Amino acid sequence: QDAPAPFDNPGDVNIALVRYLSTGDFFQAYLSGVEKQAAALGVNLQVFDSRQDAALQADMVDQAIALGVDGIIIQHGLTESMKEAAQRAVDAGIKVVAFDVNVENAAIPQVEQSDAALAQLALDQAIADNGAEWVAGFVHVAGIAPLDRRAAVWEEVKAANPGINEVAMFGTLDNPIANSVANQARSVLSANPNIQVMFAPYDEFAKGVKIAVDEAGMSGQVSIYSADISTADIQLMREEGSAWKATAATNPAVVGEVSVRSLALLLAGENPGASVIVPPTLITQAMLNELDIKNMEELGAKLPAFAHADVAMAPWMTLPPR
Amino acid sequence: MTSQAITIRGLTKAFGRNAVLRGVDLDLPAGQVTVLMGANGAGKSTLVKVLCGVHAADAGEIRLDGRAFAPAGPAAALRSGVVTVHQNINDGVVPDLDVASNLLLDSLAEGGGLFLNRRRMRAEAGKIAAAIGLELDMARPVAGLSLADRQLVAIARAMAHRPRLLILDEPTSSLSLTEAQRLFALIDRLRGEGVAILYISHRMSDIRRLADRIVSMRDGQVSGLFETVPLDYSGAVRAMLGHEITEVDIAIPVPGAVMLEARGLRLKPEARAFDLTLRRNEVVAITGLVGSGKSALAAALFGLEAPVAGEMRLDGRDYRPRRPAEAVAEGVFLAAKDRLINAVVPGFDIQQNLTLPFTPRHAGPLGLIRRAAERAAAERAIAAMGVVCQGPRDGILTLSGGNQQKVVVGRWMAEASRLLILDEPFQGVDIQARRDIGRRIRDSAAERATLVLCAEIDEALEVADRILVMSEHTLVGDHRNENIDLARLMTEVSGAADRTKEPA
Amino acid sequence: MKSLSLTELAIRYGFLLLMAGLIVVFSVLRPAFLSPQSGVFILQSVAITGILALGVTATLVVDGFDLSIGAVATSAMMLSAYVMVIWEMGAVPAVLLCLGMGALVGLVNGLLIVKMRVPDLLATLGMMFLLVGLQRIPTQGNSISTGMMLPGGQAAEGSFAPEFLMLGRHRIDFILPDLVPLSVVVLIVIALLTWAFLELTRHGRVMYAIGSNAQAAGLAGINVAGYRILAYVISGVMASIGGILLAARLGRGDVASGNNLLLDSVAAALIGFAVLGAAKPNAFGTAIGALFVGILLQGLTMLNAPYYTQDFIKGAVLVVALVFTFALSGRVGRARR
Amino acid sequence: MKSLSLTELAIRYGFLLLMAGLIVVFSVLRPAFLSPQSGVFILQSVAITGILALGVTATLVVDGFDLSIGAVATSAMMLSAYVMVIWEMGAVPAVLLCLGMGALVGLVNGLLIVKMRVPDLLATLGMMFLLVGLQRIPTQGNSISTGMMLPGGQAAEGSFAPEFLMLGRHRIDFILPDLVPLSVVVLIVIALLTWAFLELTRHGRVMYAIGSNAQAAGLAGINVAGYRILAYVISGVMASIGGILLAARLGRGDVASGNNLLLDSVAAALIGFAVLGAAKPNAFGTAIGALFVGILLQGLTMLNAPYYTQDFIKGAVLVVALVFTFALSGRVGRARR
Ligand SMILES: Nc1ncnc2c1ncn2[C@@H]1O[C@H](COP(=O)(O)OP(=O)(O)OP(=O)(O)O)[C@@H](O)[C@H]1O
Ligand SMILES: Nc1ncnc2c1ncn2[C@@H]1O[C@H](COP(=O)(O)OP(=O)(O)OP(=O)(O)O)[C@@H](O)[C@H]1O
Ligand SMILES: [Mg+2]
Ligand SMILES: [Mg+2]
Repeated sequence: QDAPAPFDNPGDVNIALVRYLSTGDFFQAYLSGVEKQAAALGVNLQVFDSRQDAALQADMVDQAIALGVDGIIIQHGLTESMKEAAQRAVDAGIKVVAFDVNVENAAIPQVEQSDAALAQLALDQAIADNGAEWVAGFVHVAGIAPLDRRAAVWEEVKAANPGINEVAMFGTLDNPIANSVANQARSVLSANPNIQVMFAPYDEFAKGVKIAVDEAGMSGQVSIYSADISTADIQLMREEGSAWKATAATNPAVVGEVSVRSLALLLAGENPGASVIVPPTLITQAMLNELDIKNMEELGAKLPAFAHADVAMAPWMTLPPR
Repeated sequence: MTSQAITIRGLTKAFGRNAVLRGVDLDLPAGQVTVLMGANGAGKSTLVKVLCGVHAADAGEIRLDGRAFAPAGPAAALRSGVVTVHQNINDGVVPDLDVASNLLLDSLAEGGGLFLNRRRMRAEAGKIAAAIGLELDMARPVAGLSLADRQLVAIARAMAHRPRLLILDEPTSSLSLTEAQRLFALIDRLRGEGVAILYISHRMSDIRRLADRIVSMRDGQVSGLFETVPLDYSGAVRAMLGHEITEVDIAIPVPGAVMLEARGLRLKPEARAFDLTLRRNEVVAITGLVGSGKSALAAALFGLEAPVAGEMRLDGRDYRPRRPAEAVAEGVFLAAKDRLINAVVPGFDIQQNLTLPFTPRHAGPLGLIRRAAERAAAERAIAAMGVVCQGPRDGILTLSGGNQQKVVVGRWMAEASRLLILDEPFQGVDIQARRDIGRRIRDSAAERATLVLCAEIDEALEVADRILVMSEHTLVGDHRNENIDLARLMTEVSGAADRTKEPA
Repeated sequence: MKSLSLTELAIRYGFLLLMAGLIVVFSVLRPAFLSPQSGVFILQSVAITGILALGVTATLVVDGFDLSIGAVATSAMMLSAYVMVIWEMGAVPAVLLCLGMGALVGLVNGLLIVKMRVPDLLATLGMMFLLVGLQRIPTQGNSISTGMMLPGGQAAEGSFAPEFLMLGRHRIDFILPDLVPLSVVVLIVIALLTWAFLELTRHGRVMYAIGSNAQAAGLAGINVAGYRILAYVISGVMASIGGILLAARLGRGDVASGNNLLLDSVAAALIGFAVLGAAKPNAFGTAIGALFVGILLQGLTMLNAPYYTQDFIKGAVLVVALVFTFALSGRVGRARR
Repeated sequence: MKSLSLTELAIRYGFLLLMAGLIVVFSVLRPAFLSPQSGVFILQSVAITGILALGVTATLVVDGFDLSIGAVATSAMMLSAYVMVIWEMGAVPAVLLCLGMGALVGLVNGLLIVKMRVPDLLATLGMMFLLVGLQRIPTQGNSISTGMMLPGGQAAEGSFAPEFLMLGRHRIDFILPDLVPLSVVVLIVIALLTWAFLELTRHGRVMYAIGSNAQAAGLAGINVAGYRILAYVISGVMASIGGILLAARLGRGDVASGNNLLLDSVAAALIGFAVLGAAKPNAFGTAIGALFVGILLQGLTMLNAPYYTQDFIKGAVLVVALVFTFALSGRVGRARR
């Protein structure tokens, strides 16, 4: 099928990815999704990495404008710093989509992995596994937007289930995060040996908690529920007697692809909608064991919902090869 | 009677339990040079530091021109006209800044305009330097200057101040004769202008040249005042020591076999080559102006810097050290000059300073240090050198300068050597300590060759069997220390100096 | 004027040549690199670290070191947000309070180091941890933005004053309309002031004297304690200016921003040692050092180099440039003497 | 034995008293704090920073500084993972290669500083950036774990050798069965070795001499350059041991920056200055410093204090302890002389 303009001549289409966060498996996988979908469409991609410098990220949008790109994907960032930069891009006639950052602009579709849905899925599973009465530990660092959104769901679930008794809240982003969280979790477990459920809605947190639970010899007693997934996480969840019971995740590579496709729709004059939500998948330990899944690729192959999200699609689009 | 610029009464100062000044009474009249003599550790520098506002006195009073004087800090003392040249040259200059800034350092501190005027600074600094005959590029960093020039920079700055009281704490310790002479002329001029001058020195030649009156100090108290002409120098020495000074009597032994043989040694490309023979059981002194190449010779012998040309043989074998470790392994030891820069390890106690070069000899398997052996060695060295201290575990910096010097010289005499080189071993030590160190050097000299480098001819005469003269990085004279023709020796020393003043 | 040998020339201008070479290479590969926008962008990207680095330079000059600058900057960011969003005050009080906070932290650092004799690295490291914690306590670790929930349950009504935001966002016309952001102007002004202060005034000269030999400086009547405290106050104030600009750019008090400020600005100040063969801390060098890092990262970004190769190349170029300068000059630098 | 005055007692034992006081307070508030498990856990939580801090101490002793340790540790972590997961080799080659890498980095640091005369902060900062980038290049910024996709398209078959994981996870019986993790044993052994090396051997003695007056040490026939290089090699090797333990604990090669490892271990080494009134770098103090931070964080976490109050209290206690030691001792420490 013939692609609409400008994709009839995709070599002339330039898009930019402006990133706030880059270090870590999630962001690397997201980038690879963006790269693969861009390549499949045949467009040129320029990547700007602001290394968690929000001011620089805004400048990079201006830079992309100055370079005359046709479309921009904004990946994470702060509403306050990106809002105006995004508006400037729109004013310059550039199509923009934003991933996981609300730039408060009607012309900019927002691609989301829905943190609320992630947290809800994981907590539903926790309640399914453990009933509605348990002693809980919660891992959280306030001030990080996606974590704050996941924490809001936790508060709702707690309010709805008075049997859930949160005895400890801790968390840190000190690098390496898993190691620092493991240290904290060890302290928490020795102060509260009656904890049954740890809600760690970020896989680096969950890894740390898992290490601490193992070290404390409490794998039989504590269950860990988290969000996000990576190959290393799969290995950890599948370990003999692992306390890590379930995680809810979207495939970051798929989110990357969806971001590019949403931008492509805009460029082709179509409308992906104000909000493009990539639905999360619940991944349980049992599931991984049954299907004998060893890495992200197998996860994608064996859980089709995870490999591809049927959003922001158009018949003329080429998908990355699988 | 001249007017008393400064009167000091009942001054006391203690560091912890160490009572250093114990009721000092002292008058410093205007227009006179008061020489302060005292053994190492008597408290001279401490007195100076109280006067210039570094330390606060514990008790007692100081009056300057009749008014009570208790400076809150060096700046206050300077404003009151009390100007000091400190004993430790590191206290005098700022190495990373240029000469001009160093010469004007105290006026920079004082205030004035906000912005620096480079041209005016250079001109002013040039004038200050010229007053003491210092010819230097004003834009050069002081770090590149020789010790003598640094000393002169500090002196020049003090001299420029039109002081009320000028304190000079061992100012000539690293100056050559000619430079010292220029300093003396300046002191004469200031004396004529009515400045009170407090001059501290261990050098009798300086004292004879300058003193109007002598105050002797012993154990933190004034032990003698000598004002009647002619000044009673031996009385002053007696008062400072508490006893008669021992006379030196050099009995020249029969030298043994040749230990070091240098042929065609050339220390600088443009210098003349020379030969040097040193024998076992022989103490040889090399004298010469500052900058004449004595330390350069030491550097060549100790493997610090390869000579431009020449062959060396040590104990009959070829000797060409590439680094100090090799020299030490061959039994060639060097006690370097300028102890604070080159020898003292400030973080260490006396014992650790004493054993520093020979830690392997006090260490067992795995390099573990044998404490008892180390301590015994340290105690032997302390006794042999007569270091005055509370114990071997005291910090080195709690010692007075002279006692520090004994430690860093003693460090190299604790083990047997083939050739011991002592570069200015008497730097800053009192006359008794000088005799002590000298005697120790001579007494232990039998099994080795000993080379003493000193700019002061007096010191050479007191220690050596043979005195060599160095000029322009080459040897120009050789004298047996017996009825020496001093006049000839002096011409050899200074003759070269007249022809060229070596750039530092 | 003395003529310089080839080695001396290499030492003096090697680093600047390297920088020029980089610019040429990047311009050839990506012509857009040479546009005025790109130049302004580079300046803007280094404005905040550059200002912090100039503050560090002041402490390096007196042979000190300030590890707390990053924390001071983020504290200033949080404080200004708190003042405007939660206390609902204007831009002027926000700026003044931040500057005051920076000066106070600098003063405390200085007093700890000078009066309490705590070694500089220790004192400022402790201060760093302290501030990192302190700045998050009032909001329990949350970022501060308009409409945020207050502990009382109602939403914060205040917002960032427009004049405050201008500090980070307003652009003035220069060559092109709306080209130069105010933050770049602030950087340039501060760099010039710091340079003039350190090189041209007697205070700067005296500070160098203290850094070279504090003992001798004190004996020459210089108020060593006062100047050392001053250096930390300068450093604190500069860091708070950096924090103000950061807040103005972000428009919120963000707890996650500013992680790399410390290391990046220390890097800029230290690279400054190599500029013009100074081998000592100096304001011109620091500014060039910051610019150098900005140029490198901008060029590599334009070449689509991933972030980790950027780190690698930054490190490699740093090492090579430094070896070049210091090995050739044969001088031992004064970083720690 | 001289009897000590009250001030001297306070200086010598003040810090240890403070630590004892903390332990008492935490034990009263949370009795679990006093259990053997809790004690072992504290040791385990500081094992990695403690080992790194001991390495830094070696460089501090020769008056140097090593900013690259955090990056060396994370590089070792990545390298060991690469060796086992991608090259499918065993635990022994992984450990040896990591130790070799650490030694090599230390050697390069040492040569840069000693032979190329690059100031220590600069050289090791450059090395830090370089390693942070380099360690991510082979996997293009991805963490390394079993089953990961290789560029070729197949999954990595290798996995962490069980003997390797034991380093971080195995526990030996002591008082209680399965109580003491190997990493704690490694920490204790390394601390004892470092202490013995620095305090009891002639090599340690000589290194202190170099730190105090390098010129005098050189003129005493000591191979100053050699020992300074040795100090950086020690530091590099220690950092790589830390990285190995980290990899063994995490069971994967994590792309982390290592900045926090750097800051925490520098803090431990610097706190060591205050222990027993040493006022200089020393292995015993460093170990106590690391322990102190561990106790503080363990206790505060048990009390449910959020991370930011932990930072704040860490900083405040640090500052107070240091003021106490240094202000009372009246000695100026040697952090930068
Ligand atoms: N800062 C200090 N702390 C402790 N003790 C000190 C200090 N300064 C000097 N002392 C002690 O005070 C005594 C006097 O020292 P001072 O330097 O005044 O002697 P001095 O007469 O100048 O000797 P020299 O001729 O060797 O210079 C010595 O015992 C010394 O150890
Ligand atoms: N300012 C300086 N900077 C570097 N090296 C110097 C300086 N002054 C002297 N030297 C070197 O030190 C060595 C000895 O110097 P010098 O010629 O002054 O010896 P000296 O006559 O023994 O002097 P002194 O009488 O002061 O001991 C020589 O190698 C010389 O090049
Ligand atoms: Mg003295
Ligand atoms: Mg000499």
